[in-house]
Amino acid sequence: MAHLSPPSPAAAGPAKRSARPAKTPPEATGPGHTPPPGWHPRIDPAPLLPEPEPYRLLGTPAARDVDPALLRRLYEELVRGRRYNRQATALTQQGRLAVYPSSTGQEACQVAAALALRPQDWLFPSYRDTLAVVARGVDPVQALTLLRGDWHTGYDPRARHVAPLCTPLATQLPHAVGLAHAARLAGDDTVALALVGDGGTSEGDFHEALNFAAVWHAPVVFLIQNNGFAISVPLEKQTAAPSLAHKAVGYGMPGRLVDGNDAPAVHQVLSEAIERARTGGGPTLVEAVTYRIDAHTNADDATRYRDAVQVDQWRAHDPIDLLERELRDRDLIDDAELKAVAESAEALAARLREEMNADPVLDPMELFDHVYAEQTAQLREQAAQLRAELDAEEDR
Amino acid sequence: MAHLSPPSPAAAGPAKRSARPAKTPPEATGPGHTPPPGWHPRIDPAPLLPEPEPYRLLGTPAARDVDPALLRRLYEELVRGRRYNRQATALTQQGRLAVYPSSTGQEACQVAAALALRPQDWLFPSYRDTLAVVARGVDPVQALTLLRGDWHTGYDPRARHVAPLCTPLATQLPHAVGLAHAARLAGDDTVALALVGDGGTSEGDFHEALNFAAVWHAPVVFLIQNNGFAISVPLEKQTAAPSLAHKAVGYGMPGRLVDGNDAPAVHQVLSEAIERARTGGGPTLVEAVTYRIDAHTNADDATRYRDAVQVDQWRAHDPIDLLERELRDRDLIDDAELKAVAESAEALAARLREEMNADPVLDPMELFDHVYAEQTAQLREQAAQLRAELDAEEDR
Amino acid sequence: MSTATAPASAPAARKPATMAQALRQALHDALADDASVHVLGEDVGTLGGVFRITDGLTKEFGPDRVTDTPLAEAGILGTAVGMAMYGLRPVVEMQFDAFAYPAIEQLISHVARMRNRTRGAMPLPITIRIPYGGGIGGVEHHSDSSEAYYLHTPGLHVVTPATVADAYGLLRASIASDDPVVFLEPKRLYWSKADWSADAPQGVPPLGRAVVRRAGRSATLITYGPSLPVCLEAAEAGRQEGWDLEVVDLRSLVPFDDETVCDSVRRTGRAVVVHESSGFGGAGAEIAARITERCFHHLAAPVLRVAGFDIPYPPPMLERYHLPGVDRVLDAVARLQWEAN
Amino acid sequence: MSTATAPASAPAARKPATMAQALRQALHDALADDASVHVLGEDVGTLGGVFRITDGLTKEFGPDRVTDTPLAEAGILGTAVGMAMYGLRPVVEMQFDAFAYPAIEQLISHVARMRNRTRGAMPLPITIRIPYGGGIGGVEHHSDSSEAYYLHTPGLHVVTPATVADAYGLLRASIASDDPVVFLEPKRLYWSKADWSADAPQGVPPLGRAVVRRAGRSATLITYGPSLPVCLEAAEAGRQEGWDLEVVDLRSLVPFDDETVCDSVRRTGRAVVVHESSGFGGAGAEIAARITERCFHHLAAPVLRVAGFDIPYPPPMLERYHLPGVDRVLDAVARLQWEAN
Ligand SMILES: Cc1ncc(C[n+]2csc(CCOP(=O)(O)OP(=O)(O)O)c2C)c(N)n1
Ligand SMILES: Cc1ncc(C[n+]2csc(CCOP(=O)(O)OP(=O)(O)O)c2C)c(N)n1
Ligand SMILES: [Mg+2]
Ligand SMILES: [Mg+2]
Repeated sequence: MAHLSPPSPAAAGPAKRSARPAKTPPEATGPGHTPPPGWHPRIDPAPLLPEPEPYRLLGTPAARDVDPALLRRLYEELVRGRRYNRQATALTQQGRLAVYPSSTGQEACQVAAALALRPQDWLFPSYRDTLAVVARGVDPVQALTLLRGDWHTGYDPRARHVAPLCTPLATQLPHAVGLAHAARLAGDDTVALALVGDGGTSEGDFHEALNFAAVWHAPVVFLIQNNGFAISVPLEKQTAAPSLAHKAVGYGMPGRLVDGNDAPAVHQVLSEAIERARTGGGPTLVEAVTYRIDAHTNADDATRYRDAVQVDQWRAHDPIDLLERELRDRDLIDDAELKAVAESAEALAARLREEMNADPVLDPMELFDHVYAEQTAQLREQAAQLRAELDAEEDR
Repeated sequence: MAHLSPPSPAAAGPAKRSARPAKTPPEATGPGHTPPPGWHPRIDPAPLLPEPEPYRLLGTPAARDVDPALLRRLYEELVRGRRYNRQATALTQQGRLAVYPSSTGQEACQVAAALALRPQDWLFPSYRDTLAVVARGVDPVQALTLLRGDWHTGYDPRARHVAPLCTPLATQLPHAVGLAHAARLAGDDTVALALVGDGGTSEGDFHEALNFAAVWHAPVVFLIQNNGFAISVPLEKQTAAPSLAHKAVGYGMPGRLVDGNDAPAVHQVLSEAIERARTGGGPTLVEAVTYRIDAHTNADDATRYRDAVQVDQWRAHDPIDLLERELRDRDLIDDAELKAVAESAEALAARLREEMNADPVLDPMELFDHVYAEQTAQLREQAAQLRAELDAEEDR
Repeated sequence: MSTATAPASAPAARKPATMAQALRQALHDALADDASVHVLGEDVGTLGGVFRITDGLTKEFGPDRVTDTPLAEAGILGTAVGMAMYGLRPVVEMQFDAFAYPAIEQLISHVARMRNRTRGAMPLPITIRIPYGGGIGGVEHHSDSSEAYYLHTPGLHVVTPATVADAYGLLRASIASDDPVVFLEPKRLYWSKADWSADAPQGVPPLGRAVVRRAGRSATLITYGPSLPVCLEAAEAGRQEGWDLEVVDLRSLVPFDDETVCDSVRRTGRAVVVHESSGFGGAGAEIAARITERCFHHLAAPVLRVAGFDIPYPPPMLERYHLPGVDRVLDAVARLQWEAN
Repeated sequence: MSTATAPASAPAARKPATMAQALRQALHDALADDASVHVLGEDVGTLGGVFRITDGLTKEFGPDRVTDTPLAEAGILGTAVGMAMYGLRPVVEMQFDAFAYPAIEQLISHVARMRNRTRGAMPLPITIRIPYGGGIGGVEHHSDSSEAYYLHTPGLHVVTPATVADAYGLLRASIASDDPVVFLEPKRLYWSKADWSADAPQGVPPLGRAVVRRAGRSATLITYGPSLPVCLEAAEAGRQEGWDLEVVDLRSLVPFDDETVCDSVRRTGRAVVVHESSGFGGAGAEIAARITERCFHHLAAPVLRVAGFDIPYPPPMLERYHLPGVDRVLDAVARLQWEAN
């Protein structure tokens, strides 16, 4: 909150496009020639435009203003998250998980999103956001329920205020808006944080959600993890916008642009937006620029659509390294602490390996249990049919 | 094209919202702390932002640069359009039209849209845009086919390059983009102009269409007729954006804001955008600020949701009056010409009354003719059933 | 609208009311009885909806309870999902049948599945009101019958009233349901009238129960929503041909009341299903197939279907050729192989 | 993929090919033969599609012919409409069944209706490829069977191959059709193999014709797409029970081949319809209803249906309980009232 003057958007760089037609209206002179009566400049767009380049803290003087305990907390979660990703991917190779969309490289966004929320808040994750879900406190094994082929959601969303991992892209965004709106109507100080990918911003649901949020002044924050790709499709085939954060002004909410690999920066930007929402300031759109180091999922072959050079450039901008350097340079962490963090991560991985090793036991009869509050006559019949089949199978 | 320097968006007025958090990043100092490798300022957003207030020509010195013949042509079409609207609404009262969504008050947008296009271009009208369709040369009676309850589209879209009047809001926008894209791939210098209302901008299809257009650099122009209402819902419940034209920057295309009741201004802004599209400059979003003087349709009661004062304010900013004043003040039209225009409008109305008086004769057997290229066996059976019923009816 | 300001509890005599008034009263009473009920949609506030079903409700309950939304159907239903996740009971209005299509992804992928997905932890008690069907001279996109899409989607209830009393009762029951309900309002019956009062209701009917509207012995006409009056008229007219037709009003397509339907068909031995949506893959297909499965040896003739043709809904000037009418229903009855008796 | 660079005209012996390869070849040959054919969708370019059906096509035909789109299904189909209006013949890929739902408004309100709306002036020759169905261990939203929505929408063809040869032939025929075709690819058959070569095709089959895959006299199994192998296996297994089962592969749900189906059922007198989508309001309902209407007096037993349960598609660990398998098909055959013989 150090700087209050909005940046000039023109500072973002020289125009890359050809000169365009006039926009400044000639001075009105004729009698009665006023602007259309319905029109008045409603809000100043300038403060809604994002910063000219991604906001960063690490390696800048402002990093010194960040609570070292927060830095250490973020660091521990990043390391645990990285290890979780690696372990989960390994579990797919062993057939223990049906599929895993890794967030390696994006851990700063995942962790910062979870830690910026208070207990009364809600997280609306997209399908790639298992780490955020776990960092918010959902059991690490339960969080994998969907991905291991077990029931679709392994946790009670109300327990930790975490919506189910959402697969149809961008469809979770209006849910977050509706929940935030309901909370505001109830007078609760609840904020919803919804995650979406760069690809997901192209969906109509993204647009409708942001518009509802702005019109309703709902306490919701949208975090775009712009990781450069939607499966194989690079950002430049996804949008021609100056940045995804520039979409915010079109809804009348502020857009923020942040280095998505700078965990304290993401945490700060999200915290500010969440605080703003909580205190009646309405929604914010945050774009975090990051990178998906792994393939789309374990089933994907990323070499088909991107070259190693780009990946290497991003490895040099690794969220864990960036934060570790800050901690080390400023002597905020010592070797013992580093070791403890590594051990905590290994313990998490070991627990994952162990608990995921056992095959979950699902009762097929539960197929019929939660379609409706009460089973319909049709479902009772179908359940009876399955029951009979299962009995016959056992008899064989 | 007189002014090349983009306006400063900050000039739009003082900030109406509370001060917001910092955006300017602290200067980077730490070693290796560069922006994320994937990020670079791609295009300057400033030139994409719309003018600070709606662009106008009438009553300004720049009006003198407009070809008087164009002014007269616009005027004649405005007067004819107004008369057409009035006659069509009257026909609903006589049961000759099922429904009519009048564009009275919006004639400048309708007429300018049609006249800014060349023959090879395509018009994609929304359901309210009968006037634009007629001004583009579609037969005035055929254009009412849908609304009189006759077949859904009364004209061959390919004849005048006019897509069917589109009822599901915003769904016509991706069609325009696809057509423009196809034309560009074919190397044709065709431009598509798509019309949408302020309400329609809230639909996901609006978003998806604009995004595809920008990514594909398609030669398409989107004209929002912001008439202040979507049926009963006023603009402030539809959007919180500084203006609808501000949405453009979020797609990476220029946004223009124009007084929608200033026919030459709309014509100029559209012509510039169309020319830009034709010469490879990509899409433009134009917001025309106007007003729906009549009710939503003849079936609507506008007094339920707006008061007469607002309507009167807009009557004082009438598109025909504004242009007529310009023409008269500058002696560009004389009484004889004015009379000729009025007569031309009356002749149009008379033709409408006459031709709409006859009941169209529809052959019910045609229900089955154009569902598929060839009738399926199922449809042949159903057609035979109807044939038998019709025969039996005749026999009675 | 005379009932607009009548308090829910005031005694009132039964007098003529339209289906539109009964629906409005149901919304009114639900809003009054349960603070978690919220109404949202396009033009439902100040205007009272294009069919005036929400007339005056914003005034009485305020814009936070009865809310004009931006124009985006997926957004309306998607935000309703979030509101329900927070414990509210949203009642959503889609302005016309065809304008519900943008919301179908939210409907199929979330509304219908959230309870199942979360193993019962997160039910979504959302009511989605959709005016449907033709017969009102509506131009293209204003007359679709889309029930077949909804009834094939597990997790949804699909309910449609055909009488003034049911309009009230079934809508109250739908809003009270802890499951999502697609509530299809036959728009050409909006102005149908009956003696009715909210204060002398016949009790809120349970969802999922059909009702025999007219007893008969020759054959059963099975129908719902906008086609009920057609079937009742056909049954009257059929007397002249010597047929005593029973008429079953399904009221709920999901769950389906096999019992009432099969009881009737087993008694009469013949059945015709009547609805106005396209026949191919329509509700009638399911109804005919399940009657055949369950009552095969009671059937003297195949179950026949009278439905709209397999064409896009025609324009006003031709819709009467498309819609099942009395003659077409009686033609089908005549084809029920009476000689086999 | 070996066929990737084979020119369409080069002679080649029949050798094992997967359905995925045959589909790819069909797209390849359509692109090569007709400059108006364009392929568009998410990841269809550089990646070659998540199922590799478009592998290498962008390289060969360039990104203007085979185009990676932004991630927006309504946008993909909506722009395809515009491209078709300009004279192109777009082939659209929806990445998975459930991700086609956002495009349903464009599909129902425009794709299916534009020809009718314009009285034939503006046909839309669009092919919409949708991988559908389960059995591949896909997590939620990756295994839906959505054919019932499409087949109830007049104006659309609905086509689904079950063999490698048909995958090629029907896709070529669909792209060549002047009508919009929803082309449903049974994703669990993508890797099924058969001896096949694009250069010795059995001719491009006409759309709308079913085929008898196995002749038999006891009863008819009617199926399509992913359930064909199940039915063929059931027919083999049924021999041990003394049943000689005929198997009809519909190939096209719209138009429907009443002739082939009814010919078969009239001969056998018994029928079971098998598909994996939910039964209630599914394709099987229509098939059973129309067989009953047309073949009533030939039926020794009601037409039975074997279908997925009326539940949201279950997770991988439970899908085998949901999917119709050989046992369930034979159970249904056993219920065809053989004692009545
Ligand atoms: C509506 C919808 N369409 C398509 C898909 C298939 N799909 C899954 S992930 C993905 C790419 C998502 O890209 P992005 O939003 O950038 O998120 P990321 O994978 O990078 O985290 C696609 C196309 C989907 N899940 N939902
Ligand atoms: C998808 C869709 N939803 C709802 C409607 C019903 N409807 C018809 S016109 C209208 C208002 C449109 O407002 P706007 O876009 O501002 O255009 P205007 O009527 O002002 O010209 C609505 C809600 C529709 N036609 N299509
Ligand atoms: Mg991404
Ligand atoms: Mg409007």
